[in-house]
Amino acid sequence: MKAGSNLEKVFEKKLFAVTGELGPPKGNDVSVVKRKAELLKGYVDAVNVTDNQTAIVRMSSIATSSLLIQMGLEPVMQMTTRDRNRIAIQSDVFGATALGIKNMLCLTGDHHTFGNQVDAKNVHDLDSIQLIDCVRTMRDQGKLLGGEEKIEGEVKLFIGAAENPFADPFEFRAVRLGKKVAAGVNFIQTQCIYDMNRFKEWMKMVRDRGLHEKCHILAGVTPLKSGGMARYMAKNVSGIIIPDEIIDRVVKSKKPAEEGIKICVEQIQELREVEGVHGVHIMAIEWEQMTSKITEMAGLLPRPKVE
Amino acid sequence: MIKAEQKPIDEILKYLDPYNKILLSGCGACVTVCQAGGEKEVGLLASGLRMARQKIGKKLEVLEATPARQCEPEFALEMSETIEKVEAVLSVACGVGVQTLVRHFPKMPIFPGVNTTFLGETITHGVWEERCQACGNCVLEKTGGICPISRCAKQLLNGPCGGSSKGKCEIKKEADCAWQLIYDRLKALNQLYKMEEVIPAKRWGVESRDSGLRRIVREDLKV
Amino acid sequence: MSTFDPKIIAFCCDQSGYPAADMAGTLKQKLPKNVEIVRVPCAGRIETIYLLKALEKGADGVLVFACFEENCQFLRGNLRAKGRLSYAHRMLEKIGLEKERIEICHLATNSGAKLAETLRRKSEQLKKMGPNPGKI
Amino acid sequence: MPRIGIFIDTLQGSIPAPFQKKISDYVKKLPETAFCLEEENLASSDALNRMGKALEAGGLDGVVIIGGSPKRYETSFQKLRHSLPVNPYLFAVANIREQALWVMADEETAFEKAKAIISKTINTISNSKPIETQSLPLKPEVMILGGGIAGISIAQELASSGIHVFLVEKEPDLGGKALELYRFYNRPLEVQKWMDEKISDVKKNTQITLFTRTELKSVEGHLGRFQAKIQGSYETETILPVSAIVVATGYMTRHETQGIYGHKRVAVLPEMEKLLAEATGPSLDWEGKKLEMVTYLLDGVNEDIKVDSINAVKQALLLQEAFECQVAILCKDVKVAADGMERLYRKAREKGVLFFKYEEAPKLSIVNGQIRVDVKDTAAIQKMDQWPVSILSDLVVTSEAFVPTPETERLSGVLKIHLGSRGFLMEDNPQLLRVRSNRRGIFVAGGCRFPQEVSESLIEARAAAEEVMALLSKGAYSYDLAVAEVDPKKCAVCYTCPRLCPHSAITVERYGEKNVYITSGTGQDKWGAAKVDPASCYGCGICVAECPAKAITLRHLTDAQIYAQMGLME
Repeated sequence: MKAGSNLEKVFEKKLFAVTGELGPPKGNDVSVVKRKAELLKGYVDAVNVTDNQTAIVRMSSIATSSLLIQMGLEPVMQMTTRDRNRIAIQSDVFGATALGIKNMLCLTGDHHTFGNQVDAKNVHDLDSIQLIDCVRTMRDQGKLLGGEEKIEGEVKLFIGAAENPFADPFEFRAVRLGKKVAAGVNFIQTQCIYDMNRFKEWMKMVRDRGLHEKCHILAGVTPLKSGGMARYMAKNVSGIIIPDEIIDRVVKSKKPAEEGIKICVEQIQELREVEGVHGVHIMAIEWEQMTSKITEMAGLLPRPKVE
Repeated sequence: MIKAEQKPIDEILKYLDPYNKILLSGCGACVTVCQAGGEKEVGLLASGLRMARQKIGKKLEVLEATPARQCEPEFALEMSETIEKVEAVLSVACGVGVQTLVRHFPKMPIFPGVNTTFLGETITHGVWEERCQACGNCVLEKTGGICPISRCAKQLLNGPCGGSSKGKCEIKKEADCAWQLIYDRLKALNQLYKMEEVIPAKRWGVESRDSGLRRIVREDLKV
Repeated sequence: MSTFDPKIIAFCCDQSGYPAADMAGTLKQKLPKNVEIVRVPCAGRIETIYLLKALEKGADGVLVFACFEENCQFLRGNLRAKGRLSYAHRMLEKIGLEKERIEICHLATNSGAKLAETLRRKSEQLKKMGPNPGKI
Repeated sequence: MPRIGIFIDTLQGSIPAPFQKKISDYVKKLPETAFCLEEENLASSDALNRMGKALEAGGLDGVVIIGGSPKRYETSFQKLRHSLPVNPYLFAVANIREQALWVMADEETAFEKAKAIISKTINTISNSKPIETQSLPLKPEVMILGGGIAGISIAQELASSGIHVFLVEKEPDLGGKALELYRFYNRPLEVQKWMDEKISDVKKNTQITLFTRTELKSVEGHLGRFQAKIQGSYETETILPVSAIVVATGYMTRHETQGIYGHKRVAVLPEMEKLLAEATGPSLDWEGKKLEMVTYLLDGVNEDIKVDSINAVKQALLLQEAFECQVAILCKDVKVAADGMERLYRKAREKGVLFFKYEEAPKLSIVNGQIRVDVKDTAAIQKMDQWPVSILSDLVVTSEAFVPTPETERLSGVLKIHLGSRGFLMEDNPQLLRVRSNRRGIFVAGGCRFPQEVSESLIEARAAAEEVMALLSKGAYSYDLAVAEVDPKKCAVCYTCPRLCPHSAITVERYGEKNVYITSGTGQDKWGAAKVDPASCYGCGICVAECPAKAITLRHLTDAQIYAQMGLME
């Protein structure tokens, strides 16, 4: 056991894990966190708390994660290297673990020019792989990055990262996952999957390198709300590929939202069969209420109690 | 070489508002090559400034000079006599040139006329692109000769990120993804193994300008 | 009525503008009085600074008579001139002068009437605009 | 105070006497005026003689002619340049006829305008300097790239006029595209026999040095002293010092083999050419079947189908007349632009060749081993006839696409000559200077310019040979130094001018210790700077205007002269 988190235990028991996602409020309104937490509670093993996603200023992921613990959910605290240098990162890791956070997802983060603070200076002192290495060093060696001094206390974290099989160069994507594994990642979650063929091709490369045995892979899924959203994502979001037949299904459907959920459930069922996939990460962006329905329809309920 | 772009003339006019006689100084080196502050641009800007001030009834006298390299003390000092005749200096040299004048003419107001933009390369005539950020510890050996510090929007040392799509960067669609370029080149050189190694965190604080003023001292050369 | 007679500097490419000016003469076309014809081997010879100096030193408008695009004796002289005009236009806009004071007109050797007409039109336009406030 | 000699040309009365009198009175009062003479027609040879005499006294800083357009005088001055005692660049013309007398509202204004023009012209000429003439020796040595029909013909012509030719061919043997041709459309010769004779003549000719399996690697220098480095097989490198270069590297063809175009009953024009050349019997066989119906399908691949039309009509006539074959030619527009083609086309129609004109691409399909061609004929008189006509053919003959050789682009880089939009080499001026490239001393001829038929290439070859001979015959190239000049001390070596010079007359050279131009790096060089080759410069002034360091001047049209013309003296 690295950290003894619920998520880690689910993986250890070789159970099919389910994680959800919660976007903190664009302010300090705790009721928002509460409402979203209620929608997820009992349907997932852990909840990702985003770190100023798409570079839009929100309640900090540490604070939100801490609130979730109080509400009885297990957070996966996301942390980007966009806004913090190594001093802030390591300090925040101390703080987060002190507050009982046990899972951490290491990200580079969306570029700041996508968000609402375009005039900011981005930091990128470390990149995501160096962040993984940094946290692993803190946990396993009890030292700071590049330092000799012993840390006071223990940093227990189950370290995660993201990987995107749909970005280019495709043939390098599994290699890059290998770098994350080498840096010490314990689990990864993928960008949302629509192009099943490409994902399976990537998983084959991952298996060929034996990476599925060195880290747990959560397949990312996002239900499509509408034809417009499908088209927009396919066209404008780099690193997301949505095959035309999926867009068509949503566009042509009389009830696009229901169709989107249906597609999502089918995807989960298909992903479950892929060797090396140990769980799904459901990113129902501002649509958290659907998580219960999706998990139920996909036969993922009830979530196991692990000790 | 250093690349620069002329500042908008309306911004320059604001700096020069209190003065009636100035020297407009160009530089014969980098800014000449990137057509931002050579003798030709000095002439054009001077003419524009005179007309702009004439229009508002506040005549501005503009002397023109273009030393070979404004960042050398000797060249700067050669302008002493001219500078004595004016109330302020507008320099269209890079930020280095401006400060050379500042160092040698402590009582003279000296203003920048260009934005020093980057260290770059000429792509074709009239198109320049950033290639180096003078980070102080060159990583080009590891990255197949393509600099992720200056060419990756996130300065990744272990790229590409998930925003690399069809060879382009998600931040600026017209820009190539630096890490795609690195990948292609290492592949062509049969050195892809270099991309499999985790490049450790960079020592920004010691090597780059984050450590404060950088200085090169060559004891063997000092006089 | 004001007696303002705008001064125009007309750069004429020797491959098109200048022969066109000759043709305008042969056709006895009437030209505004205050036009200075400047003969250049190619519009590519016309430096940006000439356009600005013309205005700075007293002209109210500048016309560049160049060959049609893709028809330059020197392949790209007229295109370079066009680029320089766009620089000058940006400058004029920023300093609050009308960019219409500088204009390029593409024509052929036999466009005498067009040249004369363009000059007359420019002169009228400048009369309406009034004297160039940037001239020193 | 400059002393200016002034001539008033009344242009045979087109400047009326009273006006001329006023001008004359005005001029005589000007302090610069050394003398003022009047002529009725200054362009006449008598007048020019008198002018010459008047100028012999000397002591003048310039001459101003008051009269009509300078264009009127310049040709005569150029002719007389060596006999006139004043440098031709010290002449300036005050065009008071076209710019004042004829275009001003009334005589009074015209007089005011004329005075202004005269004073401006005197100012301009006061700022002028004499321009020297230089002479560049030209040895009768020329390199021709490409040993196809154009290259061979140029080589023969030049050799026969005493010019030594280095003929460089990439392939093992000469001949090029013409080797695929068996018959001319317009003369009774057999192409191959004729080619054999030409090739053997070239090989025997002592004035021609032949390099086969050889490529051009690099070229240094300019007109009169090109240093061309060529590389043969076995990596042997030779440097050829030549005065001029002719590029005649031809074009190449490519044909579609996808889908039905790969079918054995679809051929291309050269295949039919060969079949016809080798035919013996009264009929022709193709893939084991007698050819009874042959359809030519032109257009679709080439924008210009002149060459295709010539070959198709030529072949069709032969098939129809000698091989009991019915022929149909399908095209959007048949091109009969070549010499004698109109006659050939009419003859083909008379002999029963069918022509179909289409807009919509004909459809091809396979029916019982034959090719069915469905075409909507838009030329048919009755609209009803636009319904597709189906032609069951034993063979469909199509055109090949004419494309530039892959060498063309490389050569344009090595030789610094321009490529046109379609990738062929570009001439300097399509109307006037057809075989000249943008660089002085480099000529382009034949299929490397655009796809062409043999007879057309022969005309081009003749034109190119004549141009080269005209250039080299005098043994020297004489030119005015009315060119751009770089001040190497101001040059920032930014490469603006070499990039923008339309004639590739500027290179960055190394200057030795005393700014002496030396040809290439010796390790002793002091600094690099742009250098204009004066013999290659056309004096357009683009580089002068672009130079960010203001390091370039146009010797015969300086800033001062321009400002004088603008009426703004600095």
